[in-house]
Amino acid sequence: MTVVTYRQAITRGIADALSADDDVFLFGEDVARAGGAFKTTDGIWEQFGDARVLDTPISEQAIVGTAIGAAIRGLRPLAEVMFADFAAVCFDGIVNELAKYRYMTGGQVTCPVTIHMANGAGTGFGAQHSQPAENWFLNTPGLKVVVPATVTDAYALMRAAVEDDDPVLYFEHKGLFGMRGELPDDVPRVELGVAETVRSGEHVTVVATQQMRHRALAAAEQLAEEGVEVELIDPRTLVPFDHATVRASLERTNRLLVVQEGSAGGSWGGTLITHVLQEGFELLDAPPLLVCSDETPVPYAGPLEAAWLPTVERIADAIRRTARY
Amino acid sequence: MTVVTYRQAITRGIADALSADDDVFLFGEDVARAGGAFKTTDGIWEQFGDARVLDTPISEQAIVGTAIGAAIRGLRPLAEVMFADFAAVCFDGIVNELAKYRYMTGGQVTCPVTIHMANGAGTGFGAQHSQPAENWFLNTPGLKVVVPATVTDAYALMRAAVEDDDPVLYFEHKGLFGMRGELPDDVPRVELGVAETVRSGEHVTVVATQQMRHRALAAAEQLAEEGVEVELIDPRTLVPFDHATVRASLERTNRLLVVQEGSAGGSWGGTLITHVLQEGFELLDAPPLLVCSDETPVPYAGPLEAAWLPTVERIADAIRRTARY
Amino acid sequence: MTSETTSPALDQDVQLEMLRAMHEIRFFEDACHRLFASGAVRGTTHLCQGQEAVNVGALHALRADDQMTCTYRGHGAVLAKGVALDRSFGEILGKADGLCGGKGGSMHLTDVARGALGSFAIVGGHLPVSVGVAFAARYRGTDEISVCFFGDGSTNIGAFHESLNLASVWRLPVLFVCENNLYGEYSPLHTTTPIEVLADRAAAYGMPGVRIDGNDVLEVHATVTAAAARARAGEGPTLIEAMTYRQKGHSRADPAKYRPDGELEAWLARDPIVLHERALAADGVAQEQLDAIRAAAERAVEEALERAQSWSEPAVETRLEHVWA
Amino acid sequence: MTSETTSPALDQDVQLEMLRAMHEIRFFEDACHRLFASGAVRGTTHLCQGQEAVNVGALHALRADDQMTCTYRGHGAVLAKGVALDRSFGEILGKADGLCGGKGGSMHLTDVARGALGSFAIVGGHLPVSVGVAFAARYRGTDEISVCFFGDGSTNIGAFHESLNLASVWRLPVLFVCENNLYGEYSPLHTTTPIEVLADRAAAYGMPGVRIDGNDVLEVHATVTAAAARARAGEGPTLIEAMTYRQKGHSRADPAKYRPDGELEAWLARDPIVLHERALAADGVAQEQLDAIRAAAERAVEEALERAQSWSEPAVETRLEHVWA
Ligand SMILES: Cc1ncc(C[n+]2csc(CCOP(=O)(O)OP(=O)(O)O)c2C)c(N)n1
Ligand SMILES: Cc1ncc(C[n+]2csc(CCOP(=O)(O)OP(=O)(O)O)c2C)c(N)n1
Ligand SMILES: [Mg+2]
Ligand SMILES: [Mg+2]
Repeated sequence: MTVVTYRQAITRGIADALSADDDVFLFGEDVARAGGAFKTTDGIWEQFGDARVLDTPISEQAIVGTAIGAAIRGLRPLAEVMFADFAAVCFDGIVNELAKYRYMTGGQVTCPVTIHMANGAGTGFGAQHSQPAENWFLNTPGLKVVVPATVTDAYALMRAAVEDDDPVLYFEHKGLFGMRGELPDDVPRVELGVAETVRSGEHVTVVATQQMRHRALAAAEQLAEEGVEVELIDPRTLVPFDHATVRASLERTNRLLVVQEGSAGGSWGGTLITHVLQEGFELLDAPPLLVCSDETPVPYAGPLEAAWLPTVERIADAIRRTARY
Repeated sequence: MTVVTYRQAITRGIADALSADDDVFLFGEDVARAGGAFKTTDGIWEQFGDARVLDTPISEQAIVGTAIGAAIRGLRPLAEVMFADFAAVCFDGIVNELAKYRYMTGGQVTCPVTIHMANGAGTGFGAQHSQPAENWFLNTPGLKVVVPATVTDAYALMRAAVEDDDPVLYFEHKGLFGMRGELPDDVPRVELGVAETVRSGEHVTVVATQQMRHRALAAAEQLAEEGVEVELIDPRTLVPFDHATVRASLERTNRLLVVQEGSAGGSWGGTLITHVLQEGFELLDAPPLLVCSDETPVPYAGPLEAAWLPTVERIADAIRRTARY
Repeated sequence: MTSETTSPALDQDVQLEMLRAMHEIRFFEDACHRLFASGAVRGTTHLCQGQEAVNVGALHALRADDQMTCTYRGHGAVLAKGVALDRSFGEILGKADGLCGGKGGSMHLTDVARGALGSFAIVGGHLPVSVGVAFAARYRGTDEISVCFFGDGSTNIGAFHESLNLASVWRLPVLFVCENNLYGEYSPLHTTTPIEVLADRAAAYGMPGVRIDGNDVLEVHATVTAAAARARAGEGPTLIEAMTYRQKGHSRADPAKYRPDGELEAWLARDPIVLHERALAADGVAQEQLDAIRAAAERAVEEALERAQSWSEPAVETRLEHVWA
Repeated sequence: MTSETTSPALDQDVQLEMLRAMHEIRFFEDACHRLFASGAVRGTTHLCQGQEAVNVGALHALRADDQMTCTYRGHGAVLAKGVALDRSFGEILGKADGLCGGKGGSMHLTDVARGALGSFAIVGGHLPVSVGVAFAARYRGTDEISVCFFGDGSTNIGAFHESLNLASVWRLPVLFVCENNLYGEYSPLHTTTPIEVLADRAAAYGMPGVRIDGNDVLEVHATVTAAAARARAGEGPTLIEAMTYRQKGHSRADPAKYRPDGELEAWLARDPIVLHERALAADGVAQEQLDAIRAAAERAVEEALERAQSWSEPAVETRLEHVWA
């Protein structure tokens, strides 16, 4: 049991994935000698060498395509796309080739590709380096989407992603890189599609990921002092989504609040709320609220970016509204 | 008043847009001499010539970037991206550059770019040429999204899109190209963001676009014989969305059904349902159902693709469930 | 690197086998033409009559364990890789026993067991995949080669650039075989491409590039044999530009009116099958033997089509399979 | 085309003006370095000390009505285009009166009124935009030129390929100025690029390409003057590879440990400002005058920074503006 940062947990997850399976290789821009633009691959190249840890040109389309080609020939590529925003540059490879390859060939190929990318706002990188890009991929069946929020999940979900036989998009949140937490020497496995109940409570079910999970927890603790007990659920993977855990919680709380970084349109929060309503309408005693960002790009200036992200206060207010409804 | 196809209405819309404003130019792959892969630009080059109608290399990233650069210098580019699926190849240009350019520069530029693309399933083109791609763009503020379903809308929305000072993605549905309808000589303007109430009814509000609008109408007529009166709304543009018209309808029907081509995740249907619930939860006497496609890519074989798309029967059943609830 | 027409004459059995293979493809494509023209199949198809020598010459110069990717115009490449005629027809007809169980279609013929790794419908989409296939071969210590077929127009898309660059930096065993059939869809190459000899683009990647007569199956065979030896020796990729001609239109819908007078006739006079038959006759092969080969191929194709037509359509539930591993 | 160092000597006033401009950029970047190093500004910045001669030589060879696009490493290009120092600082500081009202930040300095059309943070993103800018110039019958600055590593991304190809097919007035500073992030060029001379890539587009000394402001000026004349004469684009050096790390976080011993020192000995001062002294300009220019630039930058620091932050409501026209 040691205390490490979220960043270090990712690095250990990558290192252990490479140790566990010789078919795993790591590649991307500046991931080898430089140890990654975010230092999430620090020391990996030194440990595993040129054959298994490779720097690439600035060619995201080539990176994704190479991962696909290597995967269908028996390898387990772990590719880095530096900022998740750059997934737009290789979007075709991800949504038209990677996601559909197995299906279009009637199951002749499997694509055990993991693409890890730095996600999200709050760090002053501006509109083209701050998007919560997970929402771009929700309407493309065939992709698994992982959004770790803690040190242990950062590690365990990296392991699960690389071991998974389907394409997995692993989004690490830039705002969490420096967060510290305990990482056991033998981290328990986490399956993709299994949520974590962060906090139990009988009044309101709150679902949140990454940065917002931590803000929601802070809000929940405020509310506890007001006598409102929040059940906080972190789905940890958006695809597949652990609907059973959310439903079980709603059967007790009958109130749902989803907190997400990013605007409402085409988002995972809206997808979750819609799903709950298809079978669970009767469960709800209050409107299932979505706390999210404004319908704007991510602004640069500190106060503007801060206002774009849901704050603990906004979350707490929404919980109050939901509880009182 | 003449009867034309949806395809011809698009062509006339393009021709009239070029006639109305010398700053409008049309370009894309095989749009000039060949008249477009779908013949939606048939005769345009003959009428307007090399200077204003240009064939491009197979370079979607260059097409979108060129449109942006020309737009900020005062032109009104009308670009064709043949199949909407190919928007994935130029996704960065659309979501990271086009959508954010005005915002990132604090309003220094306007981007009156229209990109028209052939959208959707049902024509046997397979998984990489059949996606309802409008859902890729919903989480990217800064893009207007247009989805015409009729001959008059195909024309009027093309005119409105080109005249609009913001980026507009105009999705023409492949399954509707051959559909015939009357096109008045002087087509009334349609503003972006104004829905059409296709059919009035007091029991269930159904919202649908493109192919699904027509299937929903067929279902509505079946239901009328059973005494269930459907109010069918075609939003026509997804961004901006005419929430007022939907809400006004729900105030009378208190029942909502959304019918869409494409899977549920990150979709416009889920976005709409979530939005309605934020302010309109009390309006709903029944679960707001989403009739949509399976969470799979679009299969090729006729029976499989047919089953992937919501059928009139499935829509009718969902209306019944909603009405009876 | 210069073309290798001066290599030792090829064993006549191989030459006769290549004739058979070209006939088979020709009859297969003619049958497809009838199937689509008659409306017996929905969607679209892209035929390769006139280009058979490129696929056959290249793939007969390679080993069964070499790996091939190609485009929507890939029937010839797939058949030349030894894929069954009936299952290929079956896929195009959307049958349960088609290569992909009817999920892929004409643009996605795939038979991984034969090293036909996939037919890709997004221009440029498979080039980076072919790089990954070559990477895997080297990573796993095999001396397999990755061969990638694509068209002249595809050399203008970004993925082409990124793929050749990366393959060269990593000195991977990939053969990039450009089938220059003078057109990208309806556009003659010179309208979209500022240089004449596409093989010259190899210089931008420090890679050998060679332009050859793609209608001379022996020249193709000799060139690919030499490039393959180079690749297996670890000397890296080669760009081969094979000059050929698409005797039919771009796709089902295209009558190819845009061709200059006499162009088709001139190329028909250089039909690769005719040329090869002539060469074999000059080598003393009896006309009877040549005719017998042709007749056998025709019969094989007819029988395969009949078998495939007798197969059943896929069960609708199968559309839900093969999204996930 | 070969470099034009032999062109008639440039008017000394212009040469002195270029010295002032280079000093201004140098002091500006040094100030940015302090601001970010001290943590006074969040996010990241990409500085161009050592590369000033490329931006200044190029933009002083062009007209005020010529249009410029550049990258996140664009402070030098923007200032060389005549953009105000204080509003540039203001944007980086996220102030209301910054160039973009604080919405853009260090990577997006833009002043359309000065022809500084934008700084782009996605590698390759602005190359096609620069093509569109040139298209608009020709479409509107002006003889304006579009100049586009980008780095060596950017020549490996797909958008580079598509942009140069299209600009050449259409013979547009664009100057593609590649600032070859030997590194893409932390990777030396040879690790990502299989050729040495990037200017040679111009041949793949039938475009003249020239490699020049980017630290010799006069050589840059002469080369761009000639290329601009060519472009204005309708003879199309040119690729200019300016050899230079990034004296600081890639971005705020980078100490640039990866440099071989002596490399920095060797390039500091060829500092573009030192070289130009030396040349001017050799032409008889008095040291006092050179010192006065330097001192004035230093003062101007200091005062501009003080002004900018005194400005107020944007009101949070402004984050909702400028999404739409
Ligand atoms: C990214 C993308 N853009 C456009 C298309 C539409 N399209 C299909 S084939 C084709 C022409 C390709 O020409 P070429 O590369 O010469 O191959 P050929 O069809 O001649 O074999 C085009 C533009 C596509 N499939 N993908
Ligand atoms: C599409 C994309 N991929 C990766 C990055 C991250 N990135 C920012 S700068 C840079 C290096 C660019 O190198 P070069 O083109 O030589 O420009 P320089 O920074 O040296 O001026 C990279 C990889 C990016 N911004 N965009
Ligand atoms: Mg071609
Ligand atoms: Mg560089």
